[in-house]
Amino acid sequence: MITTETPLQRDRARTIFEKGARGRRAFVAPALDVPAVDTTELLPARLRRGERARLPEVSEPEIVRHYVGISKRNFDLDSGFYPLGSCTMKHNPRLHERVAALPGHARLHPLQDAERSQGALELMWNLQQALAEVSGLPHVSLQPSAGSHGELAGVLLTRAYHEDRGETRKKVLTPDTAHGTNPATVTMAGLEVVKLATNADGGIDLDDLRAKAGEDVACLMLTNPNTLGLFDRNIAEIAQIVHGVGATLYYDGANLNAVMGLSRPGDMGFDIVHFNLHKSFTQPHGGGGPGSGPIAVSERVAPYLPLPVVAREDAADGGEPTFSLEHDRPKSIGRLRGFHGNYGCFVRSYAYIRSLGGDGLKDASEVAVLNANYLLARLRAHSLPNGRTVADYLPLAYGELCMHEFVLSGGPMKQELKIKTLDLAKRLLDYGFHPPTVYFPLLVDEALMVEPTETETRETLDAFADAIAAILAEAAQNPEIALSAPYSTPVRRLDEVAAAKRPVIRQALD
Amino acid sequence: MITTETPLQRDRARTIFEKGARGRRAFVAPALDVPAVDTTELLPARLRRGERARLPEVSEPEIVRHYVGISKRNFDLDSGFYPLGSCTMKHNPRLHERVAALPGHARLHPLQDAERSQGALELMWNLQQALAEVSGLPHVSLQPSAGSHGELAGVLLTRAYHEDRGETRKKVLTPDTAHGTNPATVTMAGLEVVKLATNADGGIDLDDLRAKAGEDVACLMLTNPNTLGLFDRNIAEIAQIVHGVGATLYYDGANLNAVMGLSRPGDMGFDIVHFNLHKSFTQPHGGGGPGSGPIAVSERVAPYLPLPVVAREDAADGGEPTFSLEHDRPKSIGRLRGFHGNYGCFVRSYAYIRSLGGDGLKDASEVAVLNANYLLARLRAHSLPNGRTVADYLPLAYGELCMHEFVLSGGPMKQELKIKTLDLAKRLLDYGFHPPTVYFPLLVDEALMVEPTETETRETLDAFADAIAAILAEAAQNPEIALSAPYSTPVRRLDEVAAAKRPVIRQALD
Amino acid sequence: MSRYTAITAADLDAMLDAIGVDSVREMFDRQIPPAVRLDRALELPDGQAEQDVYAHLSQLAARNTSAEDELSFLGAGMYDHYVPAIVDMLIERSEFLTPYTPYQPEISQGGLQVMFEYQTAISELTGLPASNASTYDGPSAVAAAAYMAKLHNGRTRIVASAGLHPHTMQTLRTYAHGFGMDVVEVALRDGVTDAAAWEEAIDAETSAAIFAQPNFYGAVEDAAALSAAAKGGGEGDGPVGGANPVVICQADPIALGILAAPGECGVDVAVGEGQPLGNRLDFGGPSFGFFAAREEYLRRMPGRIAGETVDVDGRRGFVLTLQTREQHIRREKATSNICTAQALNALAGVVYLSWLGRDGIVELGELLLARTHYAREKLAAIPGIEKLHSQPVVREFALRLDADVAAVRRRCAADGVNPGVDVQALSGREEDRGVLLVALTERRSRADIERLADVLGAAVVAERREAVAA
Amino acid sequence: MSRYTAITAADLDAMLDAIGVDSVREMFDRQIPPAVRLDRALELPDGQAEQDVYAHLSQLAARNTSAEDELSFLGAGMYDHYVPAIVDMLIERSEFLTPYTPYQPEISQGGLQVMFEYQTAISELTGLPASNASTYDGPSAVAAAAYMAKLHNGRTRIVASAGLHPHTMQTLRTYAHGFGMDVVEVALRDGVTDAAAWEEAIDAETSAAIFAQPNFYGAVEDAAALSAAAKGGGEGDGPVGGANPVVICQADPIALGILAAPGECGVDVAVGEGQPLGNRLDFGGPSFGFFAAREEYLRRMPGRIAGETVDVDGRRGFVLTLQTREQHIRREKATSNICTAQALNALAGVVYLSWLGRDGIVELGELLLARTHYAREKLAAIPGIEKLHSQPVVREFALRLDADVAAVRRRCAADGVNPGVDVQALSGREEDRGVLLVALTERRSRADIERLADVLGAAVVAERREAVAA
Ligand SMILES: Cc1ncc(COP(=O)(O)O)c(C=O)c1O
Ligand SMILES: Cc1ncc(COP(=O)(O)O)c(C=O)c1O
Repeated sequence: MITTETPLQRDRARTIFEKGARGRRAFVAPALDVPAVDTTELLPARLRRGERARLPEVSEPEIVRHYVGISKRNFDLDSGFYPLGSCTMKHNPRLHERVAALPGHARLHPLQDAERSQGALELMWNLQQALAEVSGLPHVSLQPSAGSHGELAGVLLTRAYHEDRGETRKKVLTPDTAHGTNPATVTMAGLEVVKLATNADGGIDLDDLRAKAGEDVACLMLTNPNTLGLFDRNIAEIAQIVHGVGATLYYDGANLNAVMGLSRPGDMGFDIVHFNLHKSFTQPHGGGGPGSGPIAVSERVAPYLPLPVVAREDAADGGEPTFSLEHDRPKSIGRLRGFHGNYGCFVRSYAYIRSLGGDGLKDASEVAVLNANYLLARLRAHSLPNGRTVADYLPLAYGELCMHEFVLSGGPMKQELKIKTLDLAKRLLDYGFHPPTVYFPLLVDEALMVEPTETETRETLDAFADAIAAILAEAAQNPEIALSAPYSTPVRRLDEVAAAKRPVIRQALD
Repeated sequence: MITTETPLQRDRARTIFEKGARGRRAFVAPALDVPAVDTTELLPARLRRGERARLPEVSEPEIVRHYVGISKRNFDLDSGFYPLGSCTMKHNPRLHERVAALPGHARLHPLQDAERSQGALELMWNLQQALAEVSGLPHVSLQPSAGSHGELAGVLLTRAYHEDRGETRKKVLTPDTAHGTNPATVTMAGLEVVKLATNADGGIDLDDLRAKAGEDVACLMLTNPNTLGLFDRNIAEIAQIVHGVGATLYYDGANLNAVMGLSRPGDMGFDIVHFNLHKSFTQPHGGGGPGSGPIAVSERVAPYLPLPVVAREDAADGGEPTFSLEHDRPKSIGRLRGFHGNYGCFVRSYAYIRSLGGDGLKDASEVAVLNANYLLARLRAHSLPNGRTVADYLPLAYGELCMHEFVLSGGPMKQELKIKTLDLAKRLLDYGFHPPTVYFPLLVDEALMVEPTETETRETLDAFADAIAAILAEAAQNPEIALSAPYSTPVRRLDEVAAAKRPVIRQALD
Repeated sequence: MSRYTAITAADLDAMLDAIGVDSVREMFDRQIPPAVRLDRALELPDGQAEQDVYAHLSQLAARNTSAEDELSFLGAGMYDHYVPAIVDMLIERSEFLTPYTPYQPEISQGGLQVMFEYQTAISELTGLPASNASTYDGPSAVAAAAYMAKLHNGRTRIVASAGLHPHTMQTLRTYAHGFGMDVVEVALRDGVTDAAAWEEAIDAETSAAIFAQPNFYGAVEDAAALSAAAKGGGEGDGPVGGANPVVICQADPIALGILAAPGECGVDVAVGEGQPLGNRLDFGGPSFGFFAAREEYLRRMPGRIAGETVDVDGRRGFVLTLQTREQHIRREKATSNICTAQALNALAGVVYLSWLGRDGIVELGELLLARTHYAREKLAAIPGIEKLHSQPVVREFALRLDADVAAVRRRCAADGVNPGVDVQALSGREEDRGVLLVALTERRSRADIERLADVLGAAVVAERREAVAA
Repeated sequence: MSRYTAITAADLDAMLDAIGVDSVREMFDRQIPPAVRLDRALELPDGQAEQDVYAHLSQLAARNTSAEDELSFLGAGMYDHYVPAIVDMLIERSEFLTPYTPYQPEISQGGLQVMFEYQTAISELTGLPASNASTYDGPSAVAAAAYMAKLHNGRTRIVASAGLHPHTMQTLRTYAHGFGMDVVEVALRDGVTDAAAWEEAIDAETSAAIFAQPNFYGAVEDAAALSAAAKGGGEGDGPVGGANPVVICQADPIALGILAAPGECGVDVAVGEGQPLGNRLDFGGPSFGFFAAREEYLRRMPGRIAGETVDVDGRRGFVLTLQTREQHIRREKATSNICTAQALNALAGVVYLSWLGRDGIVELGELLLARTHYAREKLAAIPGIEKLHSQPVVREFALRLDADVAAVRRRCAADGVNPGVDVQALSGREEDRGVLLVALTERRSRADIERLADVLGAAVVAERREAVAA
């Protein structure tokens, strides 16, 4: 057989620092239009760099080719199904990029006077109102930069709330299904994590909760539906217990996409909720950000909200209302970052909310849950050539139905077919799918967490179910296929151990 | 060995018409805000369609995935070297897309009043001036939509010029190296093609010219440098002969990228020139358009220019000049299309001219010619494992040096290595390069026409030369490799004969 | 080093060395005779930094009043439809924006498939089986269709309805003069092509019969009747016993969502301006012309055509097909000289049509019908304004003002409203004096229409008052 | 059917059937207790067509005065640099815009390589070997660096120069309160950190010593001297015999093109606001914070880090590495809680730095130096305006006006000029009364500076006249 591989394809990946040549450039400086001065007088040598930063030296076409080229080594949401559990990889409408790029938004300086940024402030106010309505909690701060930043705000708020009442509560309860950011945040906020067990239904173990809920508890952090994709039916009772001991109830909003317009954290008894605009409200994820993590809170926590908050003042004469940044909240925990939050993300998510309206948000959640349950059902029912079913190898970890996502256990698959969840995930790459989230939540053996989202077609869900079945069937024949997968990707399995042992985290230059 | 091909990859290409489902949609209509009326009264059934047009029924995410997906089945200039001779595939700066998208340009209606489109008219006027300066011909019409449209304008101008003088000249001389659009245009313009021979230097055979240049000749159409990449050193004499018999001299500007700021068609004696803004002036080619083919002409041809032309009127009081569309040219050949030409292309090319300035345009041509000669030299010098050189198999068809492009003959390669130019081209695909233009110009056996352009790096030229050498070396070992290439492309060689025999030119729908 | 180039001083030395010349100058001196060398710098403004070019082009843009800046009812061939964001995103992808015409099909399947899909969409819209992959624009597509008629039947007489857009008529005349055809114009009556005159004008020498749908004044023509009349009602027989002329219809593709498809009406060739389909206004271009015909014309059509085939492994693929029609193969015998066409604009068109979808294009058409009706009645009720005709209209209609149109338009402009096209200024025809052509798209709401009525009404009143005063 | 979904009526029936429920309602009823169901519609405006949302967002944009609309000298942390068109083009590519964090490296080599390249660029700029792949923004990066100091040395005292941006100081205090550290502020003297007070404030209990470069008032700090003082000049010895504090510098990345690299100056951790590097203003975000440190801090750094490795076939590749620092692995023992960061903004940053290049960033710095000098002298020569300090500045400088800053700024705004930031309004500090902070970028030409001088000068004169009159 003739080899189809060419020297080019065998080329090792080269960074932009390994391209170009000394003296090449893309940038052309604007002309020096002021009198030439001896700038070494303006800035003495002592304060100057010795050597120039060895930035790339490349022409503009080289930059374009380089980054277009490596972009093709990414899988992305516009190229295929991305059922990454807990991440809500729903369609990113390009309308949002268009409106965010309008110079009135994109070139607006954050220190522009309020009178001359009324459009931006109104947008933020409208978004605050919308998030309050969706969460059922009246007061919103848009400041946090992402989910975990919202969590930090929330736990600091909780501290401030208790401290203001003269109480020092140190413990924060988190279920063992919690996302890693929850416990990490607690530590960063100077509090202590206490883990709560999960019951047989996949919810909070109420006995464990009762046992641990004491006067030293500051807060319970919860996701509902939780990371198993299950709605905790005991939520009212949980809230009662937590509030009973004077603690606050924190809602990790990563899973809000299951319940928009259907059930509201505020109505469930939560005091604080963070939103991930880059999940439920479709801010594109950008390969790891930007995101935005606004928080909404109840009355009692409101005085401590981080600054600034957008306020609206109605005109006395019935004219146009005016909007301003409120900085004067004496009990505020303070700022969490510069300026007013990730406004560019607000523009996108606000456009989304205006596109869908209340009914559309509800429809989105309904279809998200419908799609998840359909995919779950399709997988379950799928029979394999060896007479078994997918469910035999990949049973649902908890529950019967699910909300917007579900968690399968790869335990039986590992046992019987000798391939792990990781192998299944890697083989899915060859089938053109992004794998689900794997090995999370931790309490499920060989977990596989699948979140299809509402923007996928039935055909795509069917194709994914078929791919899972095909991989299991392959594995039943020959586990080696999955064990050595992937084959068709730009690189194959990478040596992560070596990477961590002797970290090479920048390009060496000579 | 384990197969790495998955069902997905084996999928046949599906059109957008084969996706989606009845009732799916992306479009949401704006609300009906006027009183509902019985629209069948407004538009009687007799005038209405029977059945709806069976357009796709797909969601927005499906559209995005579909077109993003098929876009990846294209090779493009931002992904690699594209030395397609005669096409001037130079870098397309994204600045141009940015400025063309400004609403003041992009949402400007062509019938906006002149007073309220002064920016656009000034831009067009400035572009006319710049093109006049580059070509050395004072009068410009921006109307034609592409090169061949410019040619049509030019030949019609020539006719009008002669007719106005009471002459009916029917013959148009075109060299046998001419691009196909030249003779095709002549026929469309109601004139007759007379072919001119090429001399041993690759230029016009002067004897043949003298023999054919008579009073019945309307025009000589020429490219200079011509499609062999050679500058016809006899141009002054050619002009003299042509003008001597009262004919016009037409310059096909497709190769202008070789001579900007270095030599001007007007100074060579040409009467009419068309520009390909989508070549020398980097309007992106869009996979086959849009382009723009302005023409510049000498005084004697100016009265016949197509309409409209932008005119400038200086303010009497030294204020801002005003610009207008001049429609009143009684001798004009008339319109060639709607409105004022491809303004969006003017914006891009004008931005390019402003970025480079006169010196930059000259530099561009200098580097274009430098790159071409370097690549030619590199190829020539390349020795192969079998002791031969690339030049043995792929000799330069004519000349020693070249202008911005050069034409090799694959004749010896075909003879000795048993692979044709087509095979070499197809094998280049596996090496990640777009092949040169092949089998043109027609007078070169197994022609290979290479135009690197000025925006390529030396490294890229070297890599291309290496690839050509590698393919010849492979072929010397085993011609089958090239004969069956490509291997790594989304599809392999396609059956063009079957396609033409029983044309399937649209998706069948049921 | 010029902008966008990459040759460093070290590169230059090495390259000159390899070439065997001492300088760039020498490289040129050895090729271009001194007499035709330009020995001065080009007189052009100096090159500028990217930011400065951006600033300059922004300033120029700011001196235009675009549809973003005023309430505009301009139409007459190009319309301010909303272009969905996905169109921009897709046409800006390098993979679509930057390739050449797909000469190497193995690495151009994306572009070729787009053409194939585009052809399918146009075929559906027009009801004709054979679409090319685009021509330059609407008017030149009409001219190209006339040329095809000549190639088809060898005759030279073109009968054209006066309902054609003036630019179409002018373009047709320019081209026709070139390839030796004559254009005979048939007047309108009650706003549509005069059926009797049409039938009479079309004789055995007639090569092509051309009308617009809706016509330039917004009126929906009876396409079936015009076709039938052109063909003398017979099968294959022209009106006076000769062979049929080629019946050509220039159509608004948005209107085709609800109007009888040309192919259903006996039309042979349907062409038109593609701009309304997801293309920007761009001060008039680039957009695209669509071109579809009956099967029998396939091998005489101009332009690129993508066709389906298979590769050596049996995989489905697409190629440029029927290239023997084209200039690069047939040269002076080609059916057209077109080479670079409007591929990217056609991509925008098919993405837009996919976005609208089978039902959406009908909903859009119905919305336009209703709003246009509302606007037409509202405006015609204003004293000093009347309908030019009462024919059905889809999205554009002509009014006759009892006032100077230019002056009225200036008054409206001062109020931020552009009420439409001054027809006489465009057509130059005396009988168009006082005619205003008002176009709607889905972007013009009821509130916008009401504002138009207020502003236009006031302007007409003021102009008439002034005229009386003067 | 909601927007962007694809479930037709037929799909729905089949899907409910497969699930085994009769309705969507039932699917929810079986999972959510009635008590916590929302039994009314959300009170939000109705959903709208794409064009209407576009119109609404455009109207909001039109009510903002952006740097496109006025001559703006606003800075104070975010700057109106020109963002080259290739940045937008690249960050808008689906392949970069829409993926999640690269959890599956085999299909995420693009994003991972970008991180690796970004880390290299930041490392070069800061002169420090270990960069992460981004944090949220400048101020929170400072807070994160303080937390890292605490994890590193266990101490809780932070000494911070008053030259930090007020938002940085406030953010630091918020975070510090959380993780139990105290912030001691060191005042400025002659516009820069008071060296004596700095040295004195830093004691053996000091965990971190933090300053800004240039500082909030535009002055270039003597970074080497501040670092040396913090470290007591000794090798590994703190000022009063204890271990060294972690010296943290918050730097303007554009200024780093010409300023001594923090790593060369003895700084341990360099952080800063990345917005000036190819990111839009966006009313303050999203942008990114950069974070680089000496090798010894590598395993305590927050955020993602990409590392180089090989695949099973020996091919070079990149992965997220040192993940045992992170929350998803270490949970409550993680070195930070950060998860989603600012990958796309960091991409813009590295593309921008590649565009500037090794020489370009220096040329840019020199241009800014010259223009800033020109502007500073020109403005300071106006009666009623003086320099706040005479320290070297790079691209921003503080003036003291003998007039009410807010009133002066309003007057300038009426003339289309925004002369800079009202420092007291931002900092709330009494001593900042009268202080105006003027920032330049390469977009502000000499002509712009002259216009500023005219307008600001006139405004100050007018205000003083009015104040005298009153
Ligand atoms: C359940 C849950 N909580 C919190 C987070 C953290 O959100 P972010 O990445 O926006 O910081 C995530 C993100 O993956 C999550 O899935
Ligand atoms: C030499 C030459 N002449 C004319 C043309 C026709 O130009 P266009 O494609 O713009 O019609 C071309 C395009 O390939 C060409 O190379």
